[in-house]
Amino acid sequence: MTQPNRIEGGQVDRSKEVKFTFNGKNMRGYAGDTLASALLANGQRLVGRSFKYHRPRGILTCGSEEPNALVQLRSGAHQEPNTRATVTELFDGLTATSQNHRGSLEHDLMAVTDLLAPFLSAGFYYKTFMWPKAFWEKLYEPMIRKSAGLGSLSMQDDPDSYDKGFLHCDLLVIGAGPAGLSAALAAGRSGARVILADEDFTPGGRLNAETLEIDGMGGADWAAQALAELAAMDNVRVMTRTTVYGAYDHGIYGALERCTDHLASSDGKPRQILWRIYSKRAVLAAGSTERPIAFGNNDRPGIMLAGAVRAYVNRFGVTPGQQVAVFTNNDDGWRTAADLAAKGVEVTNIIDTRDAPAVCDVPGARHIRNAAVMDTVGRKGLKSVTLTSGQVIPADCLAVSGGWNPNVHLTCHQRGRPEWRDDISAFVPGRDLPVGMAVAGAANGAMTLAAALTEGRDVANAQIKDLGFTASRKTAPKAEDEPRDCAPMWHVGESKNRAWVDQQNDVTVKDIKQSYREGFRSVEHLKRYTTLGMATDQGKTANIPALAIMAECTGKSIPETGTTIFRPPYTPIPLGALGGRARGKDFRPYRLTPSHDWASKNGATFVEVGNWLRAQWYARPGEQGWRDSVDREVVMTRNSVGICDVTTLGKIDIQGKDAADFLNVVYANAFGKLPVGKVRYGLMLREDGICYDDGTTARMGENHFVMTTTTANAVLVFRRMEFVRQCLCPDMDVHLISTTDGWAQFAVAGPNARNLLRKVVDEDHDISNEAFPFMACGEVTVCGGTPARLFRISFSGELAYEIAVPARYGNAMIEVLMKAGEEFDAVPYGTEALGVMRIEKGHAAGNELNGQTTALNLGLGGMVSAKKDCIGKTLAQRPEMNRDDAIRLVGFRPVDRSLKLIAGSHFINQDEEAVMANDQGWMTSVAYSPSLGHSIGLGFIKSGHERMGEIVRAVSPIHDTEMDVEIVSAHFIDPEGERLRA
Amino acid sequence: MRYSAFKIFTQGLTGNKGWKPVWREPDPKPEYEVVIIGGGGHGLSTAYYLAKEYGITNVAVLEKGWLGSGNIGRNTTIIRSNYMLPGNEPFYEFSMKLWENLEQDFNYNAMISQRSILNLVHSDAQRDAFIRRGNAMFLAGADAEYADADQLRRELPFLDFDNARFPIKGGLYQRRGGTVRHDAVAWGYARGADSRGVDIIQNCEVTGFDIQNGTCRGVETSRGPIRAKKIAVCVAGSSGRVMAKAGMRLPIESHVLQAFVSEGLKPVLPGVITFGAGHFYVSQSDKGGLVFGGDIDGYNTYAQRGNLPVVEDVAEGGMAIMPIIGRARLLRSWGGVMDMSMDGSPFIDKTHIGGLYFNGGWCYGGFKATPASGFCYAHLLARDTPHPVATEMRLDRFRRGHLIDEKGQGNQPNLH
Amino acid sequence: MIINHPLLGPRDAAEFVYLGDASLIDRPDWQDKNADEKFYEYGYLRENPAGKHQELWYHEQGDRSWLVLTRDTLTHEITKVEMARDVARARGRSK
Amino acid sequence: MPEFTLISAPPLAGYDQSFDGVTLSAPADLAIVSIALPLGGEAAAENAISAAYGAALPAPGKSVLSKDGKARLVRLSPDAAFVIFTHATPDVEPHVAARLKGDAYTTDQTDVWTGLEIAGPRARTALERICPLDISPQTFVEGDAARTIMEHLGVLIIRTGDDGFLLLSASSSAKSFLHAVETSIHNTA
Repeated sequence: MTQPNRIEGGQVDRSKEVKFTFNGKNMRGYAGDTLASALLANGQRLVGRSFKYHRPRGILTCGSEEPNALVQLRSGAHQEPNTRATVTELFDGLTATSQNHRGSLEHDLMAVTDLLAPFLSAGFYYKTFMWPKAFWEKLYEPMIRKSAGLGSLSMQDDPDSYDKGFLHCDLLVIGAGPAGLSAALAAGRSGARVILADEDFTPGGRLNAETLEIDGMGGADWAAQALAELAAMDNVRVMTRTTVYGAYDHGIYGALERCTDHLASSDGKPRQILWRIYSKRAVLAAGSTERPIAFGNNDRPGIMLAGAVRAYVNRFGVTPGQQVAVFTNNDDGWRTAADLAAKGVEVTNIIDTRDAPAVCDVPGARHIRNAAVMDTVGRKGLKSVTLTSGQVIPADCLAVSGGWNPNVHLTCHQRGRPEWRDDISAFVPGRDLPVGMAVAGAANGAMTLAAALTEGRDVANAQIKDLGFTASRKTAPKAEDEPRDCAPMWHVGESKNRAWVDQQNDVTVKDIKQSYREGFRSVEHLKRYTTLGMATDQGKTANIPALAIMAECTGKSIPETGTTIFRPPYTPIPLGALGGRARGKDFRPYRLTPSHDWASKNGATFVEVGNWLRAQWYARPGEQGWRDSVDREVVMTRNSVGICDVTTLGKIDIQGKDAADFLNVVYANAFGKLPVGKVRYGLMLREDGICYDDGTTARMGENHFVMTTTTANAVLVFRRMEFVRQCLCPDMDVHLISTTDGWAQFAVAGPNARNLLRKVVDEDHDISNEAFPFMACGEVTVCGGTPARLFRISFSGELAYEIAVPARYGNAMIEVLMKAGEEFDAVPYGTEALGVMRIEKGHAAGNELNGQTTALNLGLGGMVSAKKDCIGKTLAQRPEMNRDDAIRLVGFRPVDRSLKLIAGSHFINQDEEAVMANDQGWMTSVAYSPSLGHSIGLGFIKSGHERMGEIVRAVSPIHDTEMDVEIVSAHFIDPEGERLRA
Repeated sequence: MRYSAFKIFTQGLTGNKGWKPVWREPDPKPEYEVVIIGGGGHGLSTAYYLAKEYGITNVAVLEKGWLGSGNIGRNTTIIRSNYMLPGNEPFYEFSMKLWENLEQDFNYNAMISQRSILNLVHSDAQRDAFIRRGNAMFLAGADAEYADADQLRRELPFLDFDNARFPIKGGLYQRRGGTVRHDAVAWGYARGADSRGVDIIQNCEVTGFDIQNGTCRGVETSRGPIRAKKIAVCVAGSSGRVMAKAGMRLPIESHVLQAFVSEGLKPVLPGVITFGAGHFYVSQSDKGGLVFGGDIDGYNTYAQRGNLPVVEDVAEGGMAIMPIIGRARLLRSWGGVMDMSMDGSPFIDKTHIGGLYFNGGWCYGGFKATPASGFCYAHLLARDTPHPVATEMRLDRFRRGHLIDEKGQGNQPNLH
Repeated sequence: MIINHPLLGPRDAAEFVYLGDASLIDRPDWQDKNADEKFYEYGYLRENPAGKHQELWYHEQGDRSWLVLTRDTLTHEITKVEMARDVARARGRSK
Repeated sequence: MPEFTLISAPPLAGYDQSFDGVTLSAPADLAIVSIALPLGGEAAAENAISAAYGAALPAPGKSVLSKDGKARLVRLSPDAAFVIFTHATPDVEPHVAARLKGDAYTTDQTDVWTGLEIAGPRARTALERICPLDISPQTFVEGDAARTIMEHLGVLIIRTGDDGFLLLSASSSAKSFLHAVETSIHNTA
C-alpha cells in the first residue's frame, strides 16, 4: 500500500520502512514517524470517536496535547487504552485500534447521541434520572457507565516490568527546544551538573517542526549539533523520551522515561522508569501550545492546528491534506501557509481574522482579510469550509491558529497562579514559582526563536551563578525574531452550529454559555459542571479559550474572570510506572526467621506477620487440616516439650548509667530495682494512657538491659524510646540499638524443656530450677562454646525458656534442639499453637492490645506504678477511662460446649435487644483448646471481673448467629502458675 | 425551577436558553439569625436542613472562594457507614439513610450509586477486627457482609489472589456503600438552601469574630461586618486558621490527603475496594476514571498539594493488589487539606464562647458525613442540644477521656 | 521535600518520620498541681498554625536523630533544622 | 566434645557474582560492633577509640580505616559508631570492648546485618535505581557513609573505593535485599 500523503523531506528514515495496522488495516510508515504522522501519510483522517456525542474525529495536534487521536495500542495483555497517536513512536508490528464506538469506527451506532445533543447539554444528568427512584441503580446508571470511558483495560495483569531511579543535578532543564538547548549548553559549559529532559524521541522541540535558521544553519541541524556537544560533556545527561511530569517541594521533580515503548517488545527490561530528580535549580523550557478557534463544526477530521500541520509537513514529510486552507488570527498561521507552499502543498486560502496586509507572500494562496470560518462540511473528513461571508471554500484540511499559550503547567504544580499578559494575549508563569525554578523561552512568553535562545542562555546562567558557577562567556546562538502579532479571537460568534471547545469531552461554546446562565461562573464551577478540561488532555487546548468565552459572558476581562491552574502530572503516567517494582511478591521485602529454611523443609505453612514470614503450623503426614496440626503441637508441648521460633519479637539493647531510670519512664511498671540476671514483664503505655506494647526486659548488667517488644511494634517502640531519650530526657546517659535480627531466639516450652536444654547448654552453666528459677536470665554458651542468652520466661504457661544464639546459627540451632529433643518427642510449634496456648493462659496479645484498651481494661491496672512518672500515667487517670462499668478482659466458654465461639461477636445481656445501645463488649480472641476439649475465648465485657459465671449472649449478626456464653476467668489452664515455676 | 426529564426536553427544544441560575448571588445583609462560615458540603447542608427541617431561613453561608471549593470538591466520593464505635456508627448510618433519599429530597441527581464498598482482609487478626466491626454495624441498623476468599475470587477475579505479598483472605462488604458525584452534592444543597431563602455569599472571607464578654455577636468579613445570633463555623481543613481568630486551640492538625484519577476507562470495577495493608483504595467514577487514594502525606500543611513518596506508595499498593491497572494512566492528582483530629473522629459542638459553634475534625471521613453533619449541626443550632446520633462528638471528650478512636492509634493525628 | 540535616546534609524527607508539633518536647511535670489540665493540653491541643511551624521529625532511615524543623505550612519552606536534643536542653529538659 | 555442634550459616554466605561491569559479593566473616559514646564521656571514648585503632573517630556520615587498615570506623550519629572488620567467630563484642577499656558501650551487630560489596564501572548506574542519595564520585567521596532506604529496606552505604561500595542491610531481609540489588544490575545491563 502506498502512502498517498507522503511528500519529500522531513526527518523520517525512508530506508527503514515500518509496517503497522490500524483497525486491522495494513499500513506502512517510516522510522521516525509517529503513529499520527503515519496515519496521515496513509490518508487515514478518521481515527476516533468523541466521548459524549461519538462525533467522528481525526488528528488535531502533533503533540501531547492531543484530545482526539486516541487509540488502543497493542493487543492482549499489552493493550494500552487512550494512547495518543501523536506521541506514539511508530515501530514495526505496531497495532492500533480506534476507541469508543459500537460497530465500526466508520459506522458507530452510538452516533445517535449526536442527534439527541439538544437534550444532553451541560449537566443534563443532574436534572433527570431521578424518577422512579429504583431506576437509577438498575437502569440509568448502568447505561451511563457503559457509555462512559474511552478505551478498555485488557483485564489481564500488566506483563511489563517497571523501574524507578534517583538522579541528582545542579540544573534540571525541562524541554530540549531552542530555549532548553540554549540553557543546557550554557550551564553545561560552565561545568554544572545538568540534566536535560525532553518528552520527544528527537530533541529539538519546535525546531524540528520549523524551517527557521540558527547560526546560519537549519534549526533541526543546529539542535542536532547542540545535542552532540551536550552528549560529549561528562557533566550533562540528556534524557530523551522523558517527560518531567511534576514539580514537587524543594526542587524534586518526577520524570517518566519511556524505554521500550518504541519497540515491539520490552525483552525483559523495564518498559518505563520513573525518575525522581533532585535538582538544585531548574529551568522550565516547555515551550508553548497552539490554541484553536471555536467555530461551527470545528471538530471534523481534517481540521487541525496550524503548527501541527506544518510539523507534519516539515518534520515527517507528510501533508495532512491535498487542498489546504489556513484560518488564523496571527502571524504564525502564515508560516504554515508559507512552509506548505514551499513544499509544494496546495494552499488555497489564508483566512485571517485581522484586517491587515499579508504577512508574507504565499504563492497560489488567496488572502481573505477580516474573515472567519463559520461552519464546515464533511462528516468523516473535511470537505469544505463556510466563511462568515457565506463563501464556501473546498478544503480537505483546515489549518487553524488561534495563537500560542505558554506551557505554564509545571509552574502551577505548587499552586502558583499564572498571570495574564495582554501583549501576547496569553497567561505566562506567575511570580510564585516552585522554589528553584526559572522559566525560559516560549513557556515564559518569549515567543520568538531569537528571544527563546537568548532567554534560555540568560536564565540558565543566572541559575548556575546562584550555585557558585562561573557562566561561560559564549554568546547565545543567533536567530531572527519571526513576526508574532496576534489579535485574539476565541470563537466565531456568527456560528450557528455547535462549536467545540473541549473536543474530547464534547464541551461546546453553547455549554459554556449555559453554564454561565445557570450560575456556574467561576472557572472551577465551569470545569466541574461542563467537564471541560477534565479529559485525558487536561484541557491543554481547551481551558484558555473556555475562560475567554466565560469572560465574554461575564463582561469582565480574562484575568478578572479567573485563571486555571494545572496539577500533576503534566501528561498521564501509567500506574505501572508509578508502582515501580512493587508487584506481586516484590511489593514489600520479606523478613525471614533464622530457622526459615528448616521450617520450610519440615512442613511449615507460613503466615505474614508484618513483613515477617512465620511458621504458622507444621503439618505432618496424615493430618487432615490445620486444626489437627495445631492441636497436636499444643498437646505435645504441654505434655513434653515444643520449640517455637520467636526471633521476630523486637529486641532492643539498652545501655548506659541511666538505663534503669530510662526504663522507668518508658514502662508503666518499675524497673529500677530489677536485679541483674532477672527478667521482668513490662507494660508500656501511650501518652494518652492507652496500652501500647508489652514484653520482657532482662537486666544483663548494672547498666545493660535487653528489652523485647511485640513483633508488630518493634520499630514503633524503638522510635518512641528514641523520642524519650532525645527529646524528653536529653541528659540521660542511655543508648539504644536494635538487635532484633542479630539473635535467633527460640522458645522451648513444656515439662521437658529443662531436660532438653540441659543437653544443649554447656555444662558449666547451671540451669537447675534453683540456680536458674522462673524469670532468671543470663549469658550462657551452647554446643561447646557458642555464646547464647537464656531467659526463663513463659508465654505458654509451661516450664519454658527462650534461648538466643547469634542469628547465623539459627538454622543449625533448631536442628540441634530437635535432635536433642528426639528422646522427648519434641515438636516444633507455630504461631497458631502459640496463640492457642496464650489464650488458654489468658495472656493479652494484639487483639487485646489493639490501641483502644487501658491497663484497667486488661486487668493490669495494678502494674501502673504510683511511685513514679511514666509515659501515659497522668492521662490514664481521666474519669471516663476509669468508669465503674469499664470493660474488663475475661474468659468465655460456650454454654453448649460443642459450639465454636466467634471472635468479633458482641455481648448482649440476656433478655436485651441486640442493638448498639445494649452492647456490652466483644470477643477478642477464640481458640479450640485441645487441653479442655472445647472452644474458649477472651473478650472485653463491662465490669467483667464482677460477673464471673454470668451467662450472656454472644451475637454475630454478620453470621446470622448467636450463642449463650459463660463469663469465666481468662486463666483457663494452671491459674496458679505452678507449671511455669516447676 | 423543578428539574425533570420533561424540563430537559422542553429546554432542549428551545435551545437550552431558559435555564435559570441555580442560586442567587446576593449581597450580604447586615444581620442574620445564623451565619454559617464555610460554603462547602457541610456548610451548605447545614443551611439546607436549617431551612427545611428547622424552619430557620434567615441564614447566610459565607464562602471565601466559590461554593463547593472545599473538600466537597476534592474528595474521592465514597459513602459508607462501616464504622465500629458507638460514637460514630449510628451517626454514619443516619448519614447513609439521608444519602439514600437525598436526590428525591432536593430534586437534584447527585448520582448516588450504592455499588458496595469492600475492605480486604489479609490476616486473621484483621478478620477478627472486621467481624467485630461488621457486627457493630448490624447492631446500629446498618448492613454488612463477610466474604471469604473464594467468594471474592469469583466476584473480583482481577485482584491478585495467587501471587500477592499479602494474600487476600476475605473482606468486609457494605453493599449499601458506594460513591456520589461529589460536586453535585454541594450544588444540590446550595440550590435547595437558596430556594428556601438562604443567602449564599461567595468570595466573602471571614477575617475575624466580634466577641464581647465571652459571646460572639458577628463576624468581620472581606465584605464588611455581619451580625448574627449564632455563628456556625464549618470549615474543615481550615479549622485551625479560622478558630485561631477566635483565640481557640483545637485538638486538630491540618494535613494533606492526595487523591488521584486515571484516564477514563470502560467499566473495570464494580464498587469501592480498599486495601488497607497497602494504603490503597479505589473506585470507578460514572465517567470511567479510576478514583483512588491512600494515606495522608503525614505532615502539618495547609498547602493543597502533596509530595511524591505518597504518590508512589499509593500506586505501589494499587499495582500490588490489582496488577491489571498497570497500563491505565494517572490523569490528575490533587491534595485536600484535612482536619485530622486527635482520635480520628469529628466534632459537632458548641464552643466555650457564647453563640459560636464548631463543626470540624472530619479527618478524611467528611464527605460521607455531609448529610448527617449538616442535619446534626442544624439540630444543634436550632435546639442547642446535640442530635441523638451526635451526642459524643464533643470538644471536651479528650479532657474527660472519652475517646472515639476507631483505629486505636492514639493522640497522633497523622496516624488516623 | 528535602530536609537539610544539621550533620548529614540534605536528605529526602522520605527517610524521616513525622511526629508533630515541637511542643511535644515540653512534657509537663506529673506532680504539678494542674497536671491533669496540663497533660490534656500537652496531649491534645495544637496551635496548628498556617505559617511557621516548629515540628518534630525522626530520621528513622538515617542516623536515628530527632530533629526540630521550622517549616512553613503554607509553602513547605524549611527555614531551620536543629537537633531535637539540643532544643530539648535549651528548653530546660536537662535533669 | 559436646554432643551437638552449631554450623554458622549467614544468609548470603558465599555469594559472589560478576556481571557486565559490576561485581557483587557478600564479604565473608564481616564483623560489626556498635560503639556508643557515654554522655559526658565522649572525649574519653574518642580517646579510647583513637588509642585502640590508631585513627580518630570521624564526623557523622564519614568513615576511616584503622591505622593497620584492618578495621573501618563509621560514625553514624553524634553518639554512635560502628567498627567493621573481618572476624569469623561470634566473640567480637568482648574483643572490641576490651580494646576500648570500658570507655564506651559496645553491642554486637554482626548478625544484625548482611553485607554486599558492589564494585565496577557500572556500580553507580545500578545503584541509581534504588539509592536516593547522590553518590556521584565528587559528592560521595571515599569513606563517606550514609544510612538511607532502598526498596523499603534500610541500608548503610559506605564508599570503599573508586567505584566500590559496601552495602549493609538487615540480615532477616537479606534475600529481598540481594534481589533488589541484582534487579538493579539486570535492569541497567
